[in-house]
Amino acid sequence: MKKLINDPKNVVPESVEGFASAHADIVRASTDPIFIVRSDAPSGKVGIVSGGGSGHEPLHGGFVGFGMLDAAVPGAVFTSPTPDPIVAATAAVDGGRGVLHIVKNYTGDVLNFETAADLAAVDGIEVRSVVVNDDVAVQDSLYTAGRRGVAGTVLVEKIAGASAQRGDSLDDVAAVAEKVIAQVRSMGVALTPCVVPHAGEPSFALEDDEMEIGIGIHGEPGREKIKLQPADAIVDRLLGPIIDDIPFASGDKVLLLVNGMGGTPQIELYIIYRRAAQVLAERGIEVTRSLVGNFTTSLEMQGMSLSVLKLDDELTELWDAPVQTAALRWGR
Amino acid sequence: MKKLINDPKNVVPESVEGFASAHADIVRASTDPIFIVRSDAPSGKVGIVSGGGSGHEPLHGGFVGFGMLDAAVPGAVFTSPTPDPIVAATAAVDGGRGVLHIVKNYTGDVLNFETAADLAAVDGIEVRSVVVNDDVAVQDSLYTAGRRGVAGTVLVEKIAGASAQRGDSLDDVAAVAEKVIAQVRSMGVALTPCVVPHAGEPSFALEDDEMEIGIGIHGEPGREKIKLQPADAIVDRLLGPIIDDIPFASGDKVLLLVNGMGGTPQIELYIIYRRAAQVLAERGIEVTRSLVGNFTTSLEMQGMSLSVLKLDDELTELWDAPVQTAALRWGR
Amino acid sequence: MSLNTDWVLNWVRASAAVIAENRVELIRLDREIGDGDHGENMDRGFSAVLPKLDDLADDALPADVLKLVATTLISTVGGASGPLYGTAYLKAAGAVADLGELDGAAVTGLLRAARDGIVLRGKAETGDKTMIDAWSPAVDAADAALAGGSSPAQILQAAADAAAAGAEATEPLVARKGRASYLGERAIGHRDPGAQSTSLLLRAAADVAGTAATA
Amino acid sequence: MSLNTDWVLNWVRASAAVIAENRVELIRLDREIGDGDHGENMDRGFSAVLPKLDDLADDALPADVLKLVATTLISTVGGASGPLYGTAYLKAAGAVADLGELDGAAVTGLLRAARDGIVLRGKAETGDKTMIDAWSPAVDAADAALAGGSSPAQILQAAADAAAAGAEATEPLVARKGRASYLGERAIGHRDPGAQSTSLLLRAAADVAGTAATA
Ligand SMILES: Nc1ncnc2c1ncn2[C@@H]1O[C@H](COP(=O)(O)OP(=O)(O)O)[C@@H](O)[C@H]1O
Ligand SMILES: Nc1ncnc2c1ncn2[C@@H]1O[C@H](COP(=O)(O)OP(=O)(O)O)[C@@H](O)[C@H]1O
Ligand SMILES: [Mg+2]
Ligand SMILES: [Mg+2]
Ligand SMILES: [Mg+2]
Ligand SMILES: [Mg+2]
Repeated sequence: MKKLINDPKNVVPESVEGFASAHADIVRASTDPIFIVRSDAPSGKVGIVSGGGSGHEPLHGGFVGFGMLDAAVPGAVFTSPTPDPIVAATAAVDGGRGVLHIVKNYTGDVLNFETAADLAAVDGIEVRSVVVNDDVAVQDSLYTAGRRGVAGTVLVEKIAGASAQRGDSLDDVAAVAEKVIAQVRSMGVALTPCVVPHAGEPSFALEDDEMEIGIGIHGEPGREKIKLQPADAIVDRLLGPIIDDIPFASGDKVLLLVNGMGGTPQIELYIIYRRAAQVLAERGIEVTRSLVGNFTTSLEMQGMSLSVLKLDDELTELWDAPVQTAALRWGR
Repeated sequence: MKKLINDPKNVVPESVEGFASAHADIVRASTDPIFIVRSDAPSGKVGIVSGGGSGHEPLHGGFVGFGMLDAAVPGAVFTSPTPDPIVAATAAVDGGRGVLHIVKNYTGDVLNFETAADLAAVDGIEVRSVVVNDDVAVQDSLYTAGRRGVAGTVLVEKIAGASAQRGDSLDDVAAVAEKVIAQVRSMGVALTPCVVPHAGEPSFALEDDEMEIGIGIHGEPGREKIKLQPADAIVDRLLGPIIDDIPFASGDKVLLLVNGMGGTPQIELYIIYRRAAQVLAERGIEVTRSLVGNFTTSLEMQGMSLSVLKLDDELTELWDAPVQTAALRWGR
Repeated sequence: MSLNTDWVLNWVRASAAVIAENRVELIRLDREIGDGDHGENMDRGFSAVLPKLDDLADDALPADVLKLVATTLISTVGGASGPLYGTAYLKAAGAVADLGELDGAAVTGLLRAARDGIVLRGKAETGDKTMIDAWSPAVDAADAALAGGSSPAQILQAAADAAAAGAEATEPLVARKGRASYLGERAIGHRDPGAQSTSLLLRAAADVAGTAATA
Repeated sequence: MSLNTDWVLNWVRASAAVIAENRVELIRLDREIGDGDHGENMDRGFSAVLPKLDDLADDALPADVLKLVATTLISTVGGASGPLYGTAYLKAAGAVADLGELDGAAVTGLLRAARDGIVLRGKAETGDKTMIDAWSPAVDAADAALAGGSSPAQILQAAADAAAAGAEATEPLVARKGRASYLGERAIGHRDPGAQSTSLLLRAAADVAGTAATA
């Protein structure tokens, strides 16, 4: 295991400390329990809290700031946070208009946020939760824990954040978030595994000519292990199930997100973007907004995911609204 | 070699095509010869062109846009571009007030930009060049090709870009760039090598418990290969030579850049930032601006570099000035 | 012979020890079909419990210890197993309420309440390849042993044996809950890490009860 | 016997072939002490030259061919070697100006002009572990052969031998120019890739001259 870390046990607290110190103009950090919060919280708007296991940076801490999240709660690497810090973060951002929890659909995240919401309610805080489940690699059926929340989460956080920032009510912010969740689909591929610091071993084994199709974001193996293919063929393979799912149709305007898993060079992400934009164009689907980079990662994993979000005027306007976070910034 | 590419020969053109398509609001691409240029070029201001081998993304294309570069010229991976595209890019951005070339100090880059400047001069374009050489790992002496230009280049491009954007003359923009070059120092470390697509083999060999100290950005081996150490010890080892070089002194205000080499997860970069900020504080050096992320990379290499730039009021103001590029954006 | 607070305390200490010993193995199992953190999660939780035992009042009841374990696991483990095991211990505490001594019926009730708590939170059924596949056979075996007139220690022994068999029996299954469910057929051939940790915890319960009984 | 345009054309074709054959080896050498692209750079350049040869006029002079090589290398190779080799061929063209046939003095002048062009651009001295360490001995050997009354083909043979020895002699050196200079002592034991490519190119020149001479 080769990592720029000190003691594996201190990875999360030390990283959060560094993050807060580097972005002191935007956030501050609570250390016990650990969470990251907007320096100007609580404000008069609806609060938005997200969180989950660490190792997906910039998700979620990198999205705390004006126009996006009010707080982020990082758990241990790839492990959902416990309820305590979620409750504390919720209390820290509640300005009296209620708090939205944006939860990725994993049993652990759902259960811990559920408990936290119950506890916050006892303290008189109105909490609504939305569960992101954009990963089409997992069939949503009685036979799974349901689709996972992956890179589409960033889009939910940005757009719900803009809704809250313009002063929408908790109901309205939750409705906007649900709309994004309903309209975004994702799927990913890994060329290499990642190494969780406390485990010290690769999360799965892959031969030099193999890749994992349909991975999640926790270094889990994917749905199938197949031979490595050229970038264009990989894109086609991921984009098919995404397009067919909602389905996206000719005439749709969409946001295309090419998300790096952490260890893939940018030069490759744009080769992927090129093909994805081509395929969508061939299907008559117009890419009107795009985002390319490392946004929802799995430590140093090489690979990427594609997300497509169907846009309408409202979502486009909220996407374009000013945002000022460590990892996403425009308009101010 | 595991890469999200098609034919290795098409890596640069396909990636540039994808980049231009993803950021059509900011840039357009010329395909023959290949360069990336602001969509609104030429303008009435001094033009700024940079370039170099590909594989360092977002450097340089990711920094084309309002308040930074007017054009970027990518060569083959880790290979300086030839003069032709540099000349074409220079002509494309010249609005009559001259063009600044920002060149990283490598024999190839210097020679090719030199030739391009000569050719552009023949076409009546006034060209000034500055050569970035911030890498303290290389002793600047008669016995080397001089210090390399590494991640400090981003700071030169941002600050010179702001100077040009506010309407400064070519002489003044060049002087500002030279001031940044005089005041920035960097040093890097690699935990893993990278694989150049056309070579297909790792750029150097490292055992599981080894790292390369004093690396450049082209997958070259560093000055010394030593045993892997904890993050804090690595920071101390890099920051010492950086601080002692200018030297930075107690009371200085600085910008601290923690630059990922491409394959290092963000969670680690902030552990590095934490320690670097601590060490500087202990020395009485005040970090007033900071930047953390993948800005000058070596494909999928794991590792990072530290850069410290001594700030004054002018440089701080130019740093803070609005910028709108694919990889760096604030104030608009 | 019935079991008292000392048994619970010993159980918790033995649990912490056996989880620490099996930390790497549980991580390995979870890496195969999950995200590789189960051993780390459980170890973090039980390591946090140990020092807190000292704060318990001298006249603490079994339920007090179980509640302490529950709240500590909930606030330190995270992931799926944190809330699930937390609920299990919380419901177990409720089942033995203010009893000072646990007879066979109480011990069996404790196990059933724990299992029911997990089902309540996690909605898993038998055969879903989760910790329930260790818990449910354990509860059934305890029921049978109780009906057969076994001692509390023997009941726990039966439960532990059944849990071990149940954990092993998860290997051929396709998962329908938890992260392993994303893997489809690829989960086949791998033991569920949560079922394995349940088996370890129940074995610890039986072992310390056995020592208590023979002591 | 003197050398003409056909010799230059054959030299260029043979150069392209030998560079393509040694592409991987030059990449390997450059990976050891540089950035691993020298073979790719040179191959890209000479591959680009080949189709352009067809566009040359039938009455093209040696200088025309050399100028074509120069401009093509400059506009396709990039890196350090592009401008350096480009300048070499450009100066070589200048040295043979409007000669149709190259005698021993002309061939020697061609080599010297090429070497001087590289020094002018790159400022390297002998012993800096660069392509100059192949070029300079080659020029000296050509001088000596010319003084000894050798034929153009023999002069090129002597130059090629000296370049090969010079390339090999870069192995124990510490580099003072180019990327290898960043490595300090660690460059010791590795051959300079540019010196090696120079040796290959001059060997090609001698080989095709030898064939021309005996034909
Ligand atoms: N819905 C559920 N019901 C019962 N047990 C579950 C459920 N989901 C997961 N588990 C158990 O939790 C274990 C995984 O725990 P752990 O690895 O600590 O958490 P996570 O899955 O969040 O990483 C699984 O092996 C399984 O036994
Ligand atoms: N200043 C110089 N003078 C002469 N030759 C040089 C100089 N700098 C580099 N070289 C030669 O160039 C070769 C490297 O070429 P190449 O790998 O194609 O370019 P780059 O170093 O830009 O990657 C070196 O092996 C060396 O022989
Ligand atoms: Mg987990
Ligand atoms: Mg190069
Ligand atoms: Mg797990
Ligand atoms: Mg090279």
